[in-house]
Amino acid sequence: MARNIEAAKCVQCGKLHYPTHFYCPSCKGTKFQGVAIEGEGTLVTWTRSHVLPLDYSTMYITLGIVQMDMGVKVMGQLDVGTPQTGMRLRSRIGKVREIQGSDIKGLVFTAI
Amino acid sequence: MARNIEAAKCVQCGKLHYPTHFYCPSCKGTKFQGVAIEGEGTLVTWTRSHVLPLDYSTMYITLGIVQMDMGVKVMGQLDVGTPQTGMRLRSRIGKVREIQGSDIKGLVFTAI
Amino acid sequence: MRDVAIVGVGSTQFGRAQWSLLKMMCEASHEAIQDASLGDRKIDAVFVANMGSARNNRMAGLASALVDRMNLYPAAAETIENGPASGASAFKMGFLGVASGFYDVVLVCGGERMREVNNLEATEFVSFLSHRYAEYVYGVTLPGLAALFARMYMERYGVTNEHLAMVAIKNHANGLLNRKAHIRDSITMEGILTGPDAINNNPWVSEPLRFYDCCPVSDGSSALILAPANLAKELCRKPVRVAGIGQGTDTHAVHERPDPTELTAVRIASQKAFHMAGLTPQDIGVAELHDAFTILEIAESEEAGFFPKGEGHKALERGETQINGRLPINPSGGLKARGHPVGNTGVSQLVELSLQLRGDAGKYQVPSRPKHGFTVNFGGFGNNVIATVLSEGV
Amino acid sequence: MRDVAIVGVGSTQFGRAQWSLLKMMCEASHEAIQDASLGDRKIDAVFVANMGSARNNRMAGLASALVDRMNLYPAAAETIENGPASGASAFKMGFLGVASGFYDVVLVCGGERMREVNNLEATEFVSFLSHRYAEYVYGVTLPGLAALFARMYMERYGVTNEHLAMVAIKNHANGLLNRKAHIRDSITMEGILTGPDAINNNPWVSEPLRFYDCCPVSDGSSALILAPANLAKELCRKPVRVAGIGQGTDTHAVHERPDPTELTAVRIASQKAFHMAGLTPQDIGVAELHDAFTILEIAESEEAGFFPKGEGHKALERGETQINGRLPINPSGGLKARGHPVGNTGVSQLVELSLQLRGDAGKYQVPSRPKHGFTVNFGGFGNNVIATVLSEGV
Ligand SMILES: [Zn+2]
Ligand SMILES: [Zn+2]
Repeated sequence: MARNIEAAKCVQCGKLHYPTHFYCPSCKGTKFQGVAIEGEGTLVTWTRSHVLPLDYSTMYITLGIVQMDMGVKVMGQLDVGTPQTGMRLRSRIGKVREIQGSDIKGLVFTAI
Repeated sequence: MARNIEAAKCVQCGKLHYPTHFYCPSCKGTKFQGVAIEGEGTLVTWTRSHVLPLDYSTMYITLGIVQMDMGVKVMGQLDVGTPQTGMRLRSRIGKVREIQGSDIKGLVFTAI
Repeated sequence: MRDVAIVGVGSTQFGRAQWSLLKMMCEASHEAIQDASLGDRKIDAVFVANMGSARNNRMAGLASALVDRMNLYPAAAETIENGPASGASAFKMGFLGVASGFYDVVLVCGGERMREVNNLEATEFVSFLSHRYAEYVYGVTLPGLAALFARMYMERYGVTNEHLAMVAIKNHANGLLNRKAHIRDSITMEGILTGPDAINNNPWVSEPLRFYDCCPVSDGSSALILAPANLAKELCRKPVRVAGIGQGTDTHAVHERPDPTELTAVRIASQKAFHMAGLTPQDIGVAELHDAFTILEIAESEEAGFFPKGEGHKALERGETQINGRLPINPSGGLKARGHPVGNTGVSQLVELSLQLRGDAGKYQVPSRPKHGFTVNFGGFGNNVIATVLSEGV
Repeated sequence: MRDVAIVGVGSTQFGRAQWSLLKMMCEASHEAIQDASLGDRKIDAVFVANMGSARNNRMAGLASALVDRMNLYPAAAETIENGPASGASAFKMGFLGVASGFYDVVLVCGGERMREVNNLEATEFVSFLSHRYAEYVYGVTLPGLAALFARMYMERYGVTNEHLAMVAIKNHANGLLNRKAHIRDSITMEGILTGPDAINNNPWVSEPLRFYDCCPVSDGSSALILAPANLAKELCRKPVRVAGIGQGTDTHAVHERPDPTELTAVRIASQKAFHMAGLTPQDIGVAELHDAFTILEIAESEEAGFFPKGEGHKALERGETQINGRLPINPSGGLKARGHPVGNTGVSQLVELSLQLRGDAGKYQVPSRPKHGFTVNFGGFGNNVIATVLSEGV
């Protein structure tokens, strides 16, 4: 079972943010609770990238920004044939990259 | 036959310098003639280095600064068993390093 | 603060370097020094802009190396990195040095030699600018971030691939007039978008962006000399005053911006620069914007205040940003055609603007001889932006 | 120019980082912000000192990333690299920003996480500071350059390996009192030089330098807040004034110096700093010198003007540089024991000096409570050096 990707919830004011900040964007608090980024969301924008960093051997990767129902926007890889802005997606944790021989896990989205 | 290592001689004022500068250190001229660094010289200081950059597989390298009779001071590798400050040396061009699979040539000194 | 002026400018040919990074930087600096007719006056400090020397050229302490190569000891030497906005950052530092009275004569030199590594390594290196664990690990590159931005922008404001191509065609036409430009190719709408060979001539990089929507990977160096205004009149027939500098930062991860189609840092930087200059966008007669991607020229022209939000592409359609239009943008060819030696670009934009304000831009001189010019130098994907206003005379 | 003061300082533990580079930098910055009691006052600009993030941590635009991580938008953000003197360079930039009136409150933060790569790669990376084709290609490292320098120095001035060991022993003893120091080991002359196990405890690195003549490879971050003097009194009970900053450069290749035992850039930087401060070496009560190698502490103490050339080792013998001596040098442990996170070191020296002048250095407080302190931050192998004089109060 892969480790979750987490947003940070301010212990002081409840504001949720992602990625991590040292100070809460709302109240400057410095204590946070991890909240798993999971569930469903809506595709905000996407791209199919044909020019890739060194570590990939595929022809392209599909990337998107997703507004999660749980409250934060995230970048993730899309496992979707024909993406369309506004489509509904579900997240899972999967391998998104290999860096110096290690698998990196991250958010991968499929169509609902 | 390996390419020479060259000092620069100012066309305008004759000042010899090494390594290269864009402006002559004496007269600010910008035209230079190459002068081969070769022949004999005197050891100014030396070290035996036991902690080496990635590209070396030897246990240590011996490095020195040499005052050449032809007029410039240079750094070079010493092919000398027991170096001593003030000793006389003769230069040749040899392999001094391997960078990403290519041999780099430079000044190597032996005792006279 | 003292008034500060640009009293000399220089630049190498852009493209694939024939020389080492340092030698390129010497050539550009020498040209700027000659242009300023410094005579025996000493340079007090050197500010170098560079992004990749430690990774791509096995060199650190680049500014110290430049001082050595040019025998400028004991001049102070500093190397500044702000990704693609390194150039404007180094320029700002030089400005602060002179404005404060700490230094009199300052050399600002940008240099980048990306093509010492291959294209894949260059792309990977530039992607180090993205957010380490919220973006980079997903394999996003700068063209990828630009593509995510472009799709949103196009869908919201009705910008089409034709509009993007119009930016490229305009800037390549300008680049043809600039003998130092990296790319000197005339391109047509048919050739890159509507014709039968378009997809071969102009393949996808990161959809919806194609090859001609992205700037090339260039080597190159530019340099300029700064001096206090009172000294500038002595050193230079046509000094150019640094009227305003503004800077803004934004979230690192593009997706974290409340509205990711807004380039807040561009807006803040521009407003600050105009405020300092005591000018408005209407006063500007020429602009060099950061068109690393065609969409950025359009978006920046709006955030800077030249056109209402969502209407930059209409001004483009009307030809207002052409070299003989109301507000010529990127008469030098921009990053698209002049080239984008990453860390150098900001310096090169200011060199180009100085030439325009002096009337020395030759074949690509804006015919109106503008009195005030404007630049945007865009760091990261818009998370650190510097805008500058230059004015003719001191 | 406005007078500028340090109004807050902070620092992480030095050694092997438990956190990412950015998180370390947040910790140090947060401590400095708390120390300054800024309240709701905004930070206008962030100047970051770092040498290796692009190579060792796959990150560019580090200052922008720090602004993001700490939610300091739209603060300006700049990253400055000057090798081992990056810290003092970033500090100088922050100083110019405040002195000019362009910024009011500035955060200067140094951070380095070298130990994300192995020791060989770290050594190789630091050797990028040497001259590309006259030094680097021969396989010389920074310890190698220091060794070439040390042999000449020792032969000319009668400095012995015992003298070098005395520097190490003194600074390790000081480091034992500093809970944030990287190395907290008591060492003895017998253990590292004269005893039967000395060659095992203290092997050759680059003859005549041994393991304990060289500083460790450290991770760590330090930060400080700058403000104009008038504001400083509001923000801080014990502000420290930036009295003088001087910088000098020298030939890149060590062998090209007419007399390679002279550290001309240290001499010039020190003279300029004293001149600006209106003080002399006799006014200084505490110094943090750049002892990346033991020989450098001795040589810098002479070039800075504290002792005649060739007599620094005699002052050391007499105990004058001990924490309770006439001129305590490196009471914090110096680079030798406190550690040397390369790009951060200059900031950390200024943080230590501030603590001394405020009387806040705790167990390693210099008992005389000096009014004026001095630092040397040594870039490359002495080709770009910054000296700073700080004074108690504003
Ligand atoms: Zn909160
Ligand atoms: Zn000459």
